[in-house]
Amino acid sequence: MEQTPILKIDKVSKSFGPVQALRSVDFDLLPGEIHAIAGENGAGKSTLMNIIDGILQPDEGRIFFRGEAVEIASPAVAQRLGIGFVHQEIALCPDVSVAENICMGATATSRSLLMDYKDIDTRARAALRELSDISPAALVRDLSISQQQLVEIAKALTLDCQVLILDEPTAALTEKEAQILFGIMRRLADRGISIIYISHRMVEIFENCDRVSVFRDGQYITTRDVADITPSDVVAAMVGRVIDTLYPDKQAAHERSDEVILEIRDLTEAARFRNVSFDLRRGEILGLAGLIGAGRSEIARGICRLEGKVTGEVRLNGKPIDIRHYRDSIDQGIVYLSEDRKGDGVFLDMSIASNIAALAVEQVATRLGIVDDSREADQAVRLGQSLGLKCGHIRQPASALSGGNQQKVAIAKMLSVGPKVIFLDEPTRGVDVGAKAEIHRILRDLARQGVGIFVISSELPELIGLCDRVLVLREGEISGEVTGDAMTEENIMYLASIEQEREQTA
Amino acid sequence: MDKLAEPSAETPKPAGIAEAVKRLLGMRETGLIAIILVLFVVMSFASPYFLTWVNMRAMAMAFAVEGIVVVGMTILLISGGIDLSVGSVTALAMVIAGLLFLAGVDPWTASAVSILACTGIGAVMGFFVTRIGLHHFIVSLAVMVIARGACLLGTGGRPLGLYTLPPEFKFIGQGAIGVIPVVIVIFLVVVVAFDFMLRRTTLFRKVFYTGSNEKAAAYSGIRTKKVVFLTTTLCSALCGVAGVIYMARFGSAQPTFGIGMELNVIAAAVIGGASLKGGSGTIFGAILGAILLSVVSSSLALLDVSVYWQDIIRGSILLTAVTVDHFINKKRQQAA
Amino acid sequence: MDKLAEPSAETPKPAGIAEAVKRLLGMRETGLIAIILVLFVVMSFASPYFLTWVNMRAMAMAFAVEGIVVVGMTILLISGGIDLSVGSVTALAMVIAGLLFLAGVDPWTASAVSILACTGIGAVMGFFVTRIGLHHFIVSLAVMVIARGACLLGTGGRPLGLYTLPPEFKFIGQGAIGVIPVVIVIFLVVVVAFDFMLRRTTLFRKVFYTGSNEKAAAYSGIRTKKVVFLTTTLCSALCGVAGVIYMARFGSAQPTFGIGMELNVIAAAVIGGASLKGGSGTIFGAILGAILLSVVSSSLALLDVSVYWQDIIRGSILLTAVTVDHFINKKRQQAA
Amino acid sequence: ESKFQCEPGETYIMNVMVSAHPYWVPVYQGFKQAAEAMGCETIFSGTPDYDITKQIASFEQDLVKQPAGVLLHPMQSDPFIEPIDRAIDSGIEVVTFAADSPKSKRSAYITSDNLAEARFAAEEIVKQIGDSAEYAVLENPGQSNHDLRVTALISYMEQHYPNMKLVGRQATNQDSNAAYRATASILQANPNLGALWIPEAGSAEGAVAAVLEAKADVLIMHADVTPTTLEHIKAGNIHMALNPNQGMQGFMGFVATFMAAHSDMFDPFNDYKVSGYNPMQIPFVDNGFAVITKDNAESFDLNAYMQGRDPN
Ligand SMILES: Nc1ncnc2c1ncn2[C@@H]1O[C@H](COP(=O)(O)OP(=O)(O)OP(=O)(O)O)[C@@H](O)[C@H]1O
Ligand SMILES: Nc1ncnc2c1ncn2[C@@H]1O[C@H](COP(=O)(O)OP(=O)(O)OP(=O)(O)O)[C@@H](O)[C@H]1O
Ligand SMILES: [Mg+2]
Ligand SMILES: [Mg+2]
Repeated sequence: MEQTPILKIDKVSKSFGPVQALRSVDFDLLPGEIHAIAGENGAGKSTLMNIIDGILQPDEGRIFFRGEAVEIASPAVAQRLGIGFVHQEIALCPDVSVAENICMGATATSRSLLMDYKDIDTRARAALRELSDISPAALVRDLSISQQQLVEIAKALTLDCQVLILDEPTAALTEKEAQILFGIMRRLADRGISIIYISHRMVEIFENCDRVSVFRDGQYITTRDVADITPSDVVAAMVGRVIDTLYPDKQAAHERSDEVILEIRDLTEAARFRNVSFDLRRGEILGLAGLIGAGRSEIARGICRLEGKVTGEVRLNGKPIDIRHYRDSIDQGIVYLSEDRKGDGVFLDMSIASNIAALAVEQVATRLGIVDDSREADQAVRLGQSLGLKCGHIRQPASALSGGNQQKVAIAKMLSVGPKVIFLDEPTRGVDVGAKAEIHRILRDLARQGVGIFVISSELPELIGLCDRVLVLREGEISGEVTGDAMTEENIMYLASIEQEREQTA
Repeated sequence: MDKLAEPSAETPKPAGIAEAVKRLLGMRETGLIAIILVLFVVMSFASPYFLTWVNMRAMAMAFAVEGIVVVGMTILLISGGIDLSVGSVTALAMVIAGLLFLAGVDPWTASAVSILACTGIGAVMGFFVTRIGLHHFIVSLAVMVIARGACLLGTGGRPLGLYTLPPEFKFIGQGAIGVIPVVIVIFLVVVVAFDFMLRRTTLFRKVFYTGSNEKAAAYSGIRTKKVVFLTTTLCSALCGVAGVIYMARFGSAQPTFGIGMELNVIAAAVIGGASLKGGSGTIFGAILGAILLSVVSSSLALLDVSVYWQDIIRGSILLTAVTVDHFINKKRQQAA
Repeated sequence: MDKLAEPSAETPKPAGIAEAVKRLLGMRETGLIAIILVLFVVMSFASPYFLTWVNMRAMAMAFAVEGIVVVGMTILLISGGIDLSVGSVTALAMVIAGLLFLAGVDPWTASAVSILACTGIGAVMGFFVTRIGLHHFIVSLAVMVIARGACLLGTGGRPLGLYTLPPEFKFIGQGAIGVIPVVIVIFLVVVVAFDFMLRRTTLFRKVFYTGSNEKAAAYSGIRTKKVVFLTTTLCSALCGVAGVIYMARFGSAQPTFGIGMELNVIAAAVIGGASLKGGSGTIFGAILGAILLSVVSSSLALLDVSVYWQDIIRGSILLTAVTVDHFINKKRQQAA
Repeated sequence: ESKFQCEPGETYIMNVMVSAHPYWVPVYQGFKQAAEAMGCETIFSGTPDYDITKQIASFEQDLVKQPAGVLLHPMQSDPFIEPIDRAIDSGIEVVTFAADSPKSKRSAYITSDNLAEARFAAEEIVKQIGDSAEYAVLENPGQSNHDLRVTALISYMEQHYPNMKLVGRQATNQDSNAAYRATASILQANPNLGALWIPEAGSAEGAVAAVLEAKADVLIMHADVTPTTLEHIKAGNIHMALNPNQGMQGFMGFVATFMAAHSDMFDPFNDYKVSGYNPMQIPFVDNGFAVITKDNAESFDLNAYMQGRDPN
């Protein structure tokens, strides 16, 4: 089957100062295929996509579109060629309605003088219909990250494109939305549209894609038909070595203890969740599952007093604690890793070292409150290394890191205070397979050392593989708990959406 | 909440009074309108002269021309910029038109050239901001100083007496159509036109997108630099228009005109809900802000409050007004 | 690329002059220093009086006290705020201290009370910003008007003659330690102290976190509202200090002092690399910015440039300087 | 022995604040004319800003140039005491004009008599509209000569014409739009307003516009003059303007400064030799003011006056 590729990348290189993000990369995309790209964090995937979309210009190399050499000077040019792009980092206008955001590309190229709000509304509705019930009139600033991710996808779908790039679109989505997205992708591909799909989730790649290309350290490694290989082949090509176990061993029966670290009783916040009670035991990793908007993040943030007015009781090691501000929570040893990395997880224009020190600057300061640069640097190097952080040097601004590496910085920040209880909201969002396994192993080690670990994740395999016990949340209430062999995707999905099942049968 | 409404109260439908009241209450500007109404009621009890036609007319005249500049500033703020040079550029517009007129050019041509020159100044600022990458604040500060210098250089620091301006031209600034002064007619046309454009045209919607998240807008294929260039240029062009009208109104060109105007103009836009971070704001709100500031000043003068107390009262009313507006707005958003 | 390394310019190692030069070239302020040096060289050829001790002293005296306000403004800008009231609050500090002194309070106590009062004004602004949720711009604008009103009210609009201030007190403003005026000594102490604190202390580190990304700072357990409250208060407190020093220097309290000072002060900070969006800036840079502005003004006066040209030249130099600095800085970042 | 002539290169400086203000232009012309007559060099200096620290810096920079004397308009009196004294101690004579620094060692002060202006204006108002009418003032708090013109007029009225009623007093700070607004409001609140006194010309421009628009019959008088107010005087919209005699101010200012620098010409009958002060001491010179009306307005066109003259 010899087809002319719709898009061909020929020996493209790109560097950021001393960092060579892409080295003479080749890549081609056939009409109507779903082409996955895999690679570790910082392998250069997003950089290549940014070049294809005209956001960045290559230092060297050429791009062919439908066989002709093209120069993509800006996203506007890319749009005209028919390239649509769902960005890894959400890029929406917060002060503007969902509908206008979705139709922004059309507005940009529109020849008509006046806005046709009715048409915009219709088109936004059409694009959103399958994905979600988000109101087109809502302002983007009022949406949660996962909802914004859906809007970003809807936005790309309205473009009349030939090539659709999806850079980790499912990182913040739950299984349900992800499946809808895959359905849409399939249909687009059937209509002859080519899709580039970037993900760190092997299952998704193998279930939905036709071919997969692997990048490592800015170099193109190989392209294979998915049918011809196995996930571990891809991982081996990505990492350069074989990763045997994706998840660490679970808590052994003899390790199980009844000692409770964190006790939550009747936690309620008027609009968002009601009567949430659970125990977090020593040595276990507790998961929390639920659909988008079920209120999982709110519970964690409520406990840490990051937002909302929460009532209920919190006991740490048996003693009731009084937390008024997140600072108190940190002082008690309870920390929270945010799901919105860019919005509230990292300080983009500050150095990596300062980012990691942010939770407790006092730790890297003398007793007089003078920050000791070398201690700050040592801490960053130590934590960075333990998480496999990949960066030029730790005085670079965080904005110079790839998405996954920014996530590692955020995690390093949590770990810097030696917490007793950690709430992790989508902890491995955007993190590559190798690093993910590493993070899982670190979490398990921490649990063994007696740290209470509480994981919120939209990726069910991650919850099942990592956690000893999973709570399921539905519309602000705990609808059940699964452990041991009962921890299956079916059971969790069932508990997460009973209501809907009932509605459907009724 | 589920239907796609246009930004604020748009398409008027014959839906009954209840609906209209509800829509009014839902608007961003409701709080401000309420505050101004309260001020009007208080003032009409405090002074018998307040609610007279002549007083209303005088108050309107006092902010109408500056209101044109407020329009330009609001659009610029929405796009994420700011302009400190509005006062000097307005003065420069008077000076350029005045000098040309004194040199024998007919006043209409002189005005057109002057407005064009101001547009050019805006374009230069736009160039420095979008091409060189400097911040609006610092560029417009430099231009503020340069334009003031140009005013002084052109006039030797002396006001130009333009008493010989032909009556047809002075009509712009001093005449009336029926009972409505021409200045106010021009002001209303500018306000209505730009309010409409800002809400309904694709061009000006891009201003919102750019100001809200420049990157996202650029990723959507919007030429954000062009948008910013445009809003920067437009603001200066409107200063040119204002300057020419002032010239017709006062029959003179004052090189020192408009010192400190920038703070007033920005304050009006911000009181009216424009964000200094870009991405939000309305012409209607900004004009309400300008009205509020102007009514307060006029009222204090009407009541003959001691000069030494005026600033204190004015500042306090400003602070109270924005605080009250803030709470009303918060309530409104919670209710929505 | 794969290893975690510290950058070379950090940990000071005894590495010789080459290393020191390299570190200097790596600094944000290098461009500005270069521009100022060029200006100095040009000026010392242009005027035989430029490089005299008396001229240097006069230039330093002209910006030293305002420099203290620049320090406060820079810290406030870094935390994401802005303060338009600095000029009026400085004047109010003079007026309060002056009135108390005339009422028989000894000048030291009067000064302390006055600085405290300014701190209180800052706290009120901080309250409106952090608790009510208003924007710094509008709050400080209102306070600017109110404080100016208070100055007029307190003095009846006339300067207070404080000729009877005791010499020990006037020494602060007029005396010298050796050949160095006390004002400049105080200025240097303030600059060095705050520069150190801002770069090295945990407290001020939180100012950077807050300004860089307020939400992320809150999610790191930083009480961002307290931080902003603090920087807002500090800025006004430093205005109080500046006002008291001015009083000692001039032996009078002027209700109209410092009109327009805010733009000058903000410009200095911004030229020096502070971002109006918060999160970045240095005291050192801001002071260089103040020096640049001051040297340009002084030089034009020294060269007897026609007043009608001065503003044009001043604005153009400002624009050129920030453009050049921008390019030098870009080069530097690319090289890094 | 000294004559009324300069040594070659002998230089005198005139230093002002807000140096682009047109007020200084005729003053400096007078200064220059005297200097030319006496073979001296002159420099116009100061700061374009309304900023005392900048003016002090520019004054100190003037001293670096070692002039024979400086004719100074000190923006504030007390802040200049120390710089003026330092200048005089270093042998540079200082004379003040239009604003004084009385506690300093300056040797002379040339000014318009603002009290006389105010008295004249008060009498004229009473003459025109009677001694039991309503009047209002605009003002510019903080600028001493403007302040004086207003406060002196008010107290003169209170003393001599107790039936004159002050019905409006608004700060407009030389801003014509603010003056327009304030005047419009005053006219609203006081339909019987008879006269308006304005201490400077910028506000007068706005006030006239408001009065004309309201078609009110109000007598406007102001101090200083601009081309626009001049035209309004010609047209009868403004009754009269009182303009300080700027040329005389500059000319006398130069002569006084020269004399202070050449005090060796002069051996007065007093104790200066023992006490060591400059014998050339003049506490106060009144440069007088002109009354501008419809009839003589032609002579007060500054642009016409400046034709062919160098402003620097
Ligand atoms: N603006 C920038 N400045 C400096 N370096 C950058 C910049 N953007 C990316 N890089 C570097 O380029 C390399 C490739 O980054 P890229 O974002 O393409 O990785 P990625 O493959 O998308 O990783 P991830 O899976 O984490 O998203 C990384 O080493 C990153 O640090
Ligand atoms: N700032 C906000 N303003 C208004 N509604 C919000 C805000 N933040 C969250 N919500 C809403 O609250 C509900 C619960 O959100 P939450 O983020 O806790 O859900 P979640 O279970 O973590 O799901 P996900 O994070 O995947 O969206 C959602 O319906 C969300 O839209
Ligand atoms: Mg990426
Ligand atoms: Mg969530």
